[in-house]
Amino acid sequence: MIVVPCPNCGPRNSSDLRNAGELVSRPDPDTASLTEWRSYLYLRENPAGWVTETWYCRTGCRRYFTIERNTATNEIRDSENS
Amino acid sequence: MSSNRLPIRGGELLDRSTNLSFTWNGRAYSGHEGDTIASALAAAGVEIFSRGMKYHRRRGILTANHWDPNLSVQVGDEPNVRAGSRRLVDGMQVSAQNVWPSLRWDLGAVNRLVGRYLSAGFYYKTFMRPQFLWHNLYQRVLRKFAPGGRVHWKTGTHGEYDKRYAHPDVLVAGGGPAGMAAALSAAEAGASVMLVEQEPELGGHLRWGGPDDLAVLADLNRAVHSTPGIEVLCDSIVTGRYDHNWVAVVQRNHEIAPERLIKARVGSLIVAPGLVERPYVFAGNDLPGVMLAGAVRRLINLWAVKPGNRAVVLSANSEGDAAVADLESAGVEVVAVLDARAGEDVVGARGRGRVTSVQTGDGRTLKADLLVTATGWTAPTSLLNMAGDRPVYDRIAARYFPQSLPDNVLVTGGIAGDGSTTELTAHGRETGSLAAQRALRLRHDRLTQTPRSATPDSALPAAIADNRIPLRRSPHPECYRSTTHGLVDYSEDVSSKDLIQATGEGFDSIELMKRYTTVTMGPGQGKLETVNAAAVLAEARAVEMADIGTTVWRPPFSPVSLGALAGRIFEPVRRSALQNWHETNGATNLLAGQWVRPDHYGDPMTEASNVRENVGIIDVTPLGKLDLRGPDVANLLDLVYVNRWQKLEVGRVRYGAMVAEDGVVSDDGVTGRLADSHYLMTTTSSGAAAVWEMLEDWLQTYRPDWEVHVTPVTGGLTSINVAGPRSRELLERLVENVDLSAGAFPYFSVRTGTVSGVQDCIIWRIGFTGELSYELHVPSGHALHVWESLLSNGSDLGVAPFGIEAQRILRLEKGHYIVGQDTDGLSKASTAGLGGLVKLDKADTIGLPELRAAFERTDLPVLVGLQPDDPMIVPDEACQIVEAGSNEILGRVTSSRMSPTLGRSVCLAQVDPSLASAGTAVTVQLVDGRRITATVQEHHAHVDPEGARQRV
Amino acid sequence: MSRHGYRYSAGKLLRHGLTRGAWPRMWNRPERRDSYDVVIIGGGLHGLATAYYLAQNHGITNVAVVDKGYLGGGGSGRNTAIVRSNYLTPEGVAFYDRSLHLYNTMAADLNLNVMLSRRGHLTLAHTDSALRTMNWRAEVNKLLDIDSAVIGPAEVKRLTPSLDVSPNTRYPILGALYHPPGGIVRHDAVVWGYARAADHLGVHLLQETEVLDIICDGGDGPDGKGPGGRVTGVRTSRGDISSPVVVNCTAGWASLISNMAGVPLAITTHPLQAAVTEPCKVFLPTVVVSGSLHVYVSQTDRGELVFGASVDPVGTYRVNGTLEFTEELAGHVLELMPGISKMRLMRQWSGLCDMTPDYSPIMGHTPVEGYLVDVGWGTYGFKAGPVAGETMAETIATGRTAELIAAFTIDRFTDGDLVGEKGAAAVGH
Amino acid sequence: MSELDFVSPVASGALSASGGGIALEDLSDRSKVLVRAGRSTAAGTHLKVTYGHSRRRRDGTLICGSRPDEWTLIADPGQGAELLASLPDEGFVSVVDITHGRAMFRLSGPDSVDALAKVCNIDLADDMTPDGAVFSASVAKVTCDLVRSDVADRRTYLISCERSFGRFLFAAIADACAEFGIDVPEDISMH
Repeated sequence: MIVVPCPNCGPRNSSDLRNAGELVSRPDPDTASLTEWRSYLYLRENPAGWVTETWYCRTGCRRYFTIERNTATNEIRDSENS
Repeated sequence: MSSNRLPIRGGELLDRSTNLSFTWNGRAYSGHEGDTIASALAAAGVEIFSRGMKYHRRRGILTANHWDPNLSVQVGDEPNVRAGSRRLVDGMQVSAQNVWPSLRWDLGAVNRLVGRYLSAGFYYKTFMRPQFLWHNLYQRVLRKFAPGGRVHWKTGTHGEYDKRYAHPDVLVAGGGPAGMAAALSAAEAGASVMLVEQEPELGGHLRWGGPDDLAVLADLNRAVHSTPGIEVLCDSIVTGRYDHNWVAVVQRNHEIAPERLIKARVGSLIVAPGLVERPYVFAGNDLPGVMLAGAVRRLINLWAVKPGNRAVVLSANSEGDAAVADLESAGVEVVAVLDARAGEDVVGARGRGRVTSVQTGDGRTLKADLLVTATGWTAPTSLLNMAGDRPVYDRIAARYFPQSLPDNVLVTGGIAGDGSTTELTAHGRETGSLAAQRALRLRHDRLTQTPRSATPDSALPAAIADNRIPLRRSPHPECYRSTTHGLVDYSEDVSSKDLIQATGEGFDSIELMKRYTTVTMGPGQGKLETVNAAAVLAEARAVEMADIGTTVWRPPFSPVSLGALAGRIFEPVRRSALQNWHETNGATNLLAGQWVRPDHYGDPMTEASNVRENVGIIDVTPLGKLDLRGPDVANLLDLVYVNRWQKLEVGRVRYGAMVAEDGVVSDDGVTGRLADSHYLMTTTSSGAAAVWEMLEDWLQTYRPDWEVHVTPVTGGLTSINVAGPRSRELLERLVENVDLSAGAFPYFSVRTGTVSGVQDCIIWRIGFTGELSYELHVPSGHALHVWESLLSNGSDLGVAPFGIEAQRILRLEKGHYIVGQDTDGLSKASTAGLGGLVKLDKADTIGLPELRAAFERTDLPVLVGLQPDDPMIVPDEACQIVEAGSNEILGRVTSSRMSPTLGRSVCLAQVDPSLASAGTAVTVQLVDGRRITATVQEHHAHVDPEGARQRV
Repeated sequence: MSRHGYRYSAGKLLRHGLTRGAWPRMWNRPERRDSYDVVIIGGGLHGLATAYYLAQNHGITNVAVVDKGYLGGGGSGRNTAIVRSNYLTPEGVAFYDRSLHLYNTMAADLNLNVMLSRRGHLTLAHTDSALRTMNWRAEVNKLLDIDSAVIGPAEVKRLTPSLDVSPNTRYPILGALYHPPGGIVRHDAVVWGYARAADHLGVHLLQETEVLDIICDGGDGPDGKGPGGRVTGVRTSRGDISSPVVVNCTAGWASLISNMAGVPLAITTHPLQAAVTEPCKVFLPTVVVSGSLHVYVSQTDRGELVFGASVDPVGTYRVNGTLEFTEELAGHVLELMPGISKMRLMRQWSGLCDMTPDYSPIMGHTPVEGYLVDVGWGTYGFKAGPVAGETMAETIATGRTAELIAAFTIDRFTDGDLVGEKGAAAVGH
Repeated sequence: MSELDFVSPVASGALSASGGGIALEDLSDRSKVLVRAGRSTAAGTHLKVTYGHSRRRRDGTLICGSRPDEWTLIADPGQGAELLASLPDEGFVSVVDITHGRAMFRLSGPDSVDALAKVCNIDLADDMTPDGAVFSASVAKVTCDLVRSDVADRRTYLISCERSFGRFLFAAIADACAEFGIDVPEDISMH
């Protein structure tokens, strides 16, 4: 049970949150080609190292936020995107 | 039955005023409070406690503690109880495991005769042909030989297990002198401390020491119990350390549960488990009467048990030397002391059922019934492994030491090094202070970062450097294996010879060897065996121990009952405000996700017919309901639904379908506009939570500029659907301030009014059943009143409740699809027949590119109404639609029921587009293999496709 | 000597027992060559099976299998060893049925007893929607001649008496999909069997050899990687190896290896955890799976209960396991079998799974010529190992995608034709 | 409407240990109002508490800063309409009466902290969760809003959850209290 630092609630057990995965940017749906769209849907960098990801503070503040987590060590640091 | 009980010993744990009765293999025995099962039996002269797993050789006491591989017994309905540590309780029924017909005469012992053929991995090399013999005979025989006790699965119950959370600043795993000292200094520094000791008493090895040790222990005990801020948990084991110092403790000494799991978020974890004494590998090392030095010391000093009469001691360390003194004080004749430090050795023990003679390295044969070995220590580094450490081997000290630890894990005591009691407690104190300092800094951070907490009353404590004086590493001879072969793993019956053979076969890394020979895979998980196994491998490969590494010790540190891990099983259930009424009025329940719902009240067909003919009421509270407010709600709806929402007028309701970004249909429901910037959205019951989170996601991360507040109101509004041709008549008797006439309140409208005196009820006119119907959303605290009013005021109209099953029949007659049943994980909007609804010219909507792509394809399956040509046959849901002359799959029946309205079977089905046009005959394979024909219908709806009934 | 070298038999066991003679090595530690016809990355079941079938079925023996650790140290040695073929989609069923067939004859084919136990496989249904999915699977299975049927609670109880089938539980057992040929197998032995056979056919098994890069030429991306290019070899911790064909069989690490060739994948890596209890006398005769409760359990011939669950929700490359996995597992197992609360969990571990969006693998050629993938195996790679090896070998040897894996190509994520296996595979052990 | 009885999701009355160490009561009928405000509105200033904290208004209403830009107001039964009327509505402010949507219980007494620690993973120590603290957490696997609101130095927690979970949650908390001397009636069951 790792601790996720919610920017609103402070540190919380990960069971209180939901991991929404690697941060991906959404192409303009009106103009994106299917290839671009499906890259957004399916392809992930999936690194063994630092990844910027989104969490949802489900039992706490109910806010989405991003942090950086090292997927090889589970270390967590603040995200520049947050 | 002879008595081996000694006169009173200074440090004994026994309360000799007590007399506890128990049975062992059916015979009556007794012992004292403070005895373990094993000590009570040993005191009574019992020498054999178990049989080996493979060869069924007799086994006696080896370590006399929790890790003793020979002391697993059955206690009542509890298998695999550690008789070396489990304290005796009056009335226990104890028996030997895995023996037949008895411990004394065990038929499995015939395996010894063929032992030379049962080498490592022998089963991989035979039993291959003929195959049927493997399946029908060999495997059954192998399964009969499975070791362990018996699970009483027929009579067992989950019972009263329990859990709790804890948040100590410092948790000390191990209550020996160093651990106790660490707990004291941490508490003195202001930290909250949890001190966990696996034995029922604190003290570790001091407990079986001499008067000086006992005096130190008494002082430490007094201090620990008088210092505030220390929670002492004895008879409790730290079983795991997980990421971010999430620590599991299994507490056994709590009166309300046999085992209680404590989950602790720990600031600093101090690992102080001491050391585990290692057996020595030589021929006959599993004979009863071969014991470790610690075992005889514990037996004599803690439980006043004389472990034998004539002893040979092989000693490589002070523990062995102390054992000699203890033996002598207990009246055991010490025949010889072999000093391993001086190169003396034991090469074999012989005897039948018990040691009778010992062969020494210099060729002597000594008559003895007890052979005591003191050949070194294993550092139980499990918790350190779990913290990411890979301990390294030190040749000089002949054991492993921690290498690199995270800041929040510290070690003290024997696992960190050697020293006198004074040196160990000094190291413990320094470790406790350091751990407290680090933990208090973390606590300060938590206080600062957590909005609800108090403002810290002091500044952030300064970081302090780790200036502890390390404990020394005393030289110790590398004693692993004698010149003969013996057992390395007692619980798995794996010998040094097996390991050498495995190395020769290519299993020459420790992990491969472990998997091939099963060494260290038994209940002890390598506590006694790991280092000896690595030593034998190093020997076989002629490399240094340090180059072998050890297997990674995985959690738990000590096995944990499933009951403790489960604890109280919390499986929340949700109940509508009417569920009690349903249950007292004959409803048969249905579990749907977390909701308990009425499936029917006896006869769903009649319930359905009553809706078509009169009026029925159904509790549909689980329908997800979201209150949406703000100026941008319509923009949000445009984004998340496939259709358009900007022009929905106040007082109107609209159906909407949602797809995910991949274009797959994800949810649907109706949304009504209650006021200018106030809407009520409904979702499927199962999708309610996901839709809410999804809306928040879009609002927070994609369009934070939009002003919308989403509030879930599912349980707060009890939803009652009043359906049937007489529904308006019924409601007109109860609704006060809403004109229900068709002109004033048309289909797909919403009004707010008072129902049976209950204000603020939302009423919308929709028709899932296909009948004239109104859905009431009533404040739940008054819902029962409304429900009962509907029934009491409509008895002359034939009003009756109906359940989920009747609703399913009605909606299928009407051809309404259910997301997730009639659609699946690949169904696009085109499959579900949403062509008329979807607006592809919006600039942005979820899944837009996939929506556009789906409507350009002609190969996607199509949802159709389907009727079997034989109206009495109802194909089961999921029956496949096939090519008439082959097994090629062309679709499937997604929903099917007998229609009470039509008196025939009706279905929805997903079919290949080539079969989708009305009138197409398709072949359906029934569950019993018969094939029938069915005809594709023009509409999804089988009853009233024009919708005349619901628009009256 | 057979074609696999030293032949095991009861007679040999007897002779070695009598003479106490040493057994020969199962495989060697060869010196690596500078070039091979095929380099397979990943010395687990898939990589070894691919190498074996390349040599055995196609005569291609100048093959190296490279692994950064020891053979079978990844998912092959960490899974719960369940085999079955009762999938949901016709393409899934056909594929896994071939695998089950290969498992059936494996002991004889490889001359190593892999201890296959076809003890029957039960997938429990606790809700009517789960029962509907079971029916769906059963009906598809029947059409493809797979022994699979939906049975009621009484029959479930007859097959597995320790299950609580009373109707008043929180998760009542409404029925089950029963698959008699399903069962378990000794997973490590399967790895060793393929390793031994491949080694004897001339394949080089290069352990403790880590691939640091894939060397490409002519591609759109940096260093000639990416679509349009071709593979020329691999850079390893023990030097460069040239090869016109490089196969990625690295499961949880598949993304890292594939990124080296400039081919991003529709994969996220999640741990899948498992646990085992102390041994107890055998009482559980079947493999029991509950999708709703996220648990599967079987009892080994050694008497241990082996448990698995669904993958951890948070993606990570960490394999040190979590406490909450064991807590939920125990709770769910005790919902099914309340009588075993006194059994003790002895060890937990986890492996890495390469999860795809549609719970189906990614196999065959990629936009980089000579670079093939056999990845995306999620939680079901073990049962597919033999057929994956066979079809990958065929694809490499013939240059054409084997028919059985046509649905699993990498193109489906750009064409949008995902496989509909999610319902059956999500927790479908 | 006030003449209608409010039907609580929990059928049981108050449960308490004989020694007074712990008590559990159903307060589901209390008036509860949720206020949500856009960042630029005056609601926050008006309500005077921030996320994580609570205060009692002179009229007895408990004002809880339940989430960022979100407040829950708790008052005696039947006060919903008055609460709604007492709130500012300039700017983007939403006010929702959640009286019927939330079950609410009061767990009090010196043992309440140990009972709650059995089913809730939050650090309840006095510095981390002082009197007045407001937080959300999982209690026996149900998402709850909690307030520590001591009454005359008697440690007290108000625990509220979605109404439909109410019966389960009451039973689960009562079960956790059994260790501290509460006799749980047989008709209170977690199923």
